[in-house]
Amino acid sequence: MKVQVLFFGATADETGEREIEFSLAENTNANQAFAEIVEKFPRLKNHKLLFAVNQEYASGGEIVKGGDELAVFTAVSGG
Amino acid sequence: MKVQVLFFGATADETGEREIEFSLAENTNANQAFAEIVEKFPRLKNHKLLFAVNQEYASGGEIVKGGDELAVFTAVSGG
Amino acid sequence: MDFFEITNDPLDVGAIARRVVPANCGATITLDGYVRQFTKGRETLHLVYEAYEPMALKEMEKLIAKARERFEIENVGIVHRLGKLEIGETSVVVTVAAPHRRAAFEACEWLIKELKRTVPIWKKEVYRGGEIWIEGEPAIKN
Amino acid sequence: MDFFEITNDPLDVGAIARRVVPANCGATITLDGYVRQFTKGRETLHLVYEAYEPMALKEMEKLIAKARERFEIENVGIVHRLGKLEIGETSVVVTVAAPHRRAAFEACEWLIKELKRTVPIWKKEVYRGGEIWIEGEPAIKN
Repeated sequence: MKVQVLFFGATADETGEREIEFSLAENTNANQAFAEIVEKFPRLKNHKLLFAVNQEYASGGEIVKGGDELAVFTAVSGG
Repeated sequence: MKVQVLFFGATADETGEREIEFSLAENTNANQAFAEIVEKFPRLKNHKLLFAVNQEYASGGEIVKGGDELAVFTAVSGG
Repeated sequence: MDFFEITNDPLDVGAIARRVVPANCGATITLDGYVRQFTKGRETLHLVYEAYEPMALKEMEKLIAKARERFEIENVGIVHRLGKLEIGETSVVVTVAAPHRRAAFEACEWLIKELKRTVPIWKKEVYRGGEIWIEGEPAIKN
Repeated sequence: MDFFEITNDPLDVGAIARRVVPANCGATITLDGYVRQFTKGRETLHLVYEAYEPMALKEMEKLIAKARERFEIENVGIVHRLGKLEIGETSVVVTVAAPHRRAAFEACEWLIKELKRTVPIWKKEVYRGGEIWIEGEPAIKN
């Protein structure tokens, strides 16, 4: 199945991407999905990362579904 | 000796005055001076009053001098 | 860069707050106090503010000096308007810039509390059917 | 009457704060966050803000709902600017009106603290000789 993965700020710079399509096995949970994404872009390991699934912070156990919107970013620094 | 006495807001309404000249004996302290002013304008007794001598809150024991600027007003309500 | 003023003119809150911005601060906390329409169910028509102006300015200056002793703040501005104010019009602005926002929040809250207690300014409330000079808590010791 | 917005346009702090004024309140507390020139001795040239916009708006909405549970407040407004900001330009405005000013101060301070912790917006600092995406404290549990 395919999901969208978004990167912002530092993670966009490290991956050279802002949005990609990414293939995952069915019944992958968020922790596994993000581990695979980080494996594909190892420079992300330079950062403490936060993850979101469908625009909500991920707790890790969520089952990812085809078409979901995932996001990988560093600790926020707005304000 | 003569002093100026200022009234504001409610105390101006009660006395019908905003500024008067007032006669005091030499060596009168602030407590005595304000007691005399209140005696002259008994409607001031309807209010909890604050007193100032020369634009500073009076503690009561200050010796008033000729030409001093006294003020009688109610608890402040700005803001 | 501190300032404390009394004016009869309308107050531009945003412009007043901008006057305290220094290079080493990242945030300004501003209190905008205005004429409320309803107080405990009673409808205000308008307010009239009056001050003992020279003493009020001295008291504001003292407040700012005390705030600087108590809080790590960079700049403070206080402006109070006098005269007739309609509903929603700004009567007072207290604005504080500090390197750390905690201090700015604390100082701003302390300043407005003390201003309402010590600065000789009074408001007359004009409501439907009457008017009254509002008397604060007589917290100043004579 | 609450609002939460993200924009690329300059922010008019006074106008934003005025949008939260209700009839039963007498004061609004506003935080104006802007680009500071010096941080720990380093000179910033400008900042660039970027957001995960739809999620940022959802998180702002959640923050306001939580603030309403915690504090007795009437109206809240949050506006964050994106893009390139010069020194002194406002990046964020948080404004709160409440019947009692204590609650407005508390809610405003809580909202900016939580916004900086949870709303997915990032700033890149461009300084003399380099640039870096600022990373906050990773306080959100994954």
